[in-house]
Amino acid sequence: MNLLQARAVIEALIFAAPEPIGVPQLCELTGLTRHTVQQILADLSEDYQKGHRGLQMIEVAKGYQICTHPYCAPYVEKLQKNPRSTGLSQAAMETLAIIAYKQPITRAEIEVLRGVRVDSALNTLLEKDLIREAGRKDTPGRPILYGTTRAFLKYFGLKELSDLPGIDKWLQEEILRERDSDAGASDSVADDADVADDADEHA
Amino acid sequence: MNLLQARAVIEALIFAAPEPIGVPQLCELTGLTRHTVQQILADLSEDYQKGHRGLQMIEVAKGYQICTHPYCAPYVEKLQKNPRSTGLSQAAMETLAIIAYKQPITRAEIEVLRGVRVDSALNTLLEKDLIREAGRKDTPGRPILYGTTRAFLKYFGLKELSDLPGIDKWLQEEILRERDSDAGASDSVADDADVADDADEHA
Amino acid sequence: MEADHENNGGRDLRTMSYLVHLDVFEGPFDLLLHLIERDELDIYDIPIARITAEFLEYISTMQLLNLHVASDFMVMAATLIQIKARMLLPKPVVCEEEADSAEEEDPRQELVEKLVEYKKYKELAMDLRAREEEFARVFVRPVGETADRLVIDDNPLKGISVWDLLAAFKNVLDSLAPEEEPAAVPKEEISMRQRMQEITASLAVCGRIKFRDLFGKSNSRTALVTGFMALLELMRLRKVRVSQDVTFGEILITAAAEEGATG
Repeated sequence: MNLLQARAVIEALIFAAPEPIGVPQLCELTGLTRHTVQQILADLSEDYQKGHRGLQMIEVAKGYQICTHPYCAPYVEKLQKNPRSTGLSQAAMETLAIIAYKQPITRAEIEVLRGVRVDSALNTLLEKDLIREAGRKDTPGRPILYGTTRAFLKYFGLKELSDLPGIDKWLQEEILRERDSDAGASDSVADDADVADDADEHA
Repeated sequence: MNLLQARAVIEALIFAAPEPIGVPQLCELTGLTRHTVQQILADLSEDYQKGHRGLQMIEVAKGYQICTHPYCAPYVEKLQKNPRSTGLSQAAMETLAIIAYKQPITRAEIEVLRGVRVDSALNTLLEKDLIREAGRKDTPGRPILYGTTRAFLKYFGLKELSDLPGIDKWLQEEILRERDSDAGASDSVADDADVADDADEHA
Repeated sequence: MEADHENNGGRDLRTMSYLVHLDVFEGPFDLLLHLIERDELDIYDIPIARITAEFLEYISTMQLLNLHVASDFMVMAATLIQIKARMLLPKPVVCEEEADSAEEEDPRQELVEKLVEYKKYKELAMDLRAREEEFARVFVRPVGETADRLVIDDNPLKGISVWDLLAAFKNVLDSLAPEEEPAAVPKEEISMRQRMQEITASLAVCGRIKFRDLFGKSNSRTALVTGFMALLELMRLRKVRVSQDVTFGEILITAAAEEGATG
């Protein structure tokens, strides 16, 4: 790897790293010496400063990072308000909706509802910090339970989960109605009693 | 805003946008004319190509995007926590090829072409958001029609559907023929247009 | 199989060469194309007797190995035999002007057309594969993690409201009961408790129930919701176990016996 190639690789690494990336990690990834890496970084930084670039390479606490220039901010900010770009696919959205309303819930239970596998949707949501693992279910295999995160609430501007609109009310009513009609009508078989008892106990 | 500033702003916007960003949206955000934006884009692309950069600006899914250069892949790959899986299975790829070139198409039509059932391949592709339901066919049973998504274009680094490999040869004729005979027959025509995004909407 | 291996070397070579390909064939068309290309045959003039024999040999090899032969292969085998039979029939004598139409009646024609068409898409799939590999080597900026104020605040839910979330959830529920007609269907009075009882009762009789059957009868959303909640409750109480052996396979509900953690 010659110097020009090394420069390109380091630029690509800084760009693609999810976090600011430090000199030791760059050395490790490229196999270059600390000295060489530092030289390249200085060179790259200068390059970004020269010429009217919309991007800059900055050094923050943990390492180097590429970001937009402050004077572009008024335009970049407009991107946020543009509803055209949403990060979630329909598959991820439906999976998130199920988790939001049914949490805590296992992957298998979500798949039952959606009728397809949801591995990649779950990964996406975990990566975006919208859902988290919320313990294990007390069933054979002890599958992972999923629930929503604080970030999820923040994004929707919700104080707590019970602020989620509609469905809980809709479901609650529906269930209450069922329970009511059940209370009058049920004088069912004796050996089924414990099933219902257990259910009430945990309700 | 002079031309150099405009160039910087456009670079920042492409960098900051979570999705490939198209000319109409860039015009809207910057207030520049289509002509100016296109000139700047050509200029920027060239700049990225010149000099040994680790980054490139590519056109994909009717938009522009900054990404790493393929030759940096061996190093950048080391950064990825969950490396891209091995790609699509042969069954899924064949099914996807048929949908890409024949869309909109029903499951039954795909099965005739492949000679096998394609349920699980379709599920995989839907799950990966590479295909979507694109209306219903106006035949008995009103079967679901499938088409490709924007994510499909991004996955294969395609500008638009007409950018599909091999399309220029014998397929174009075929598709034109099908479209002609199809016009008005299916209610997916409107849907079809947004497969490749509504890029021209703001022209 | 092992005895075969020792006694029947010649035949076994054939078997082995098929074995290598067992996983590769995507269906009967794929197998036929393989046979045609391997033997460098003309796809427009397939020696049907030879191809039929090889195709049948492949199927019997699979059966010999106790592998499941998909019905698609059996259908193709029948088609090939039928074409072969028609090829053997003496051609009716035709006068000159009918020659053209007679030519179109080559029994192989339909099959050849299908094979040629399939071959096109198989090749296109290879083109797509090449692009897939190329773009697997290109990385974009990881979205949602750069914390700098200057960089866009990557709210992954940008443009999505809680109502969209609700709509998505309703969408899931609706897809479970697409035929529902609220005005026409009389309200079902089934409680979650009743549904739990029903499920445990059927399990006592049948041992296991298919998930699909559990919901197949329900046609109101309420019934579906109640049924699903009943199932969840039974799972939570460890009264039942739900399993799926194959991806997209049948989901089975069984009574939860005391067994090891085989979930």
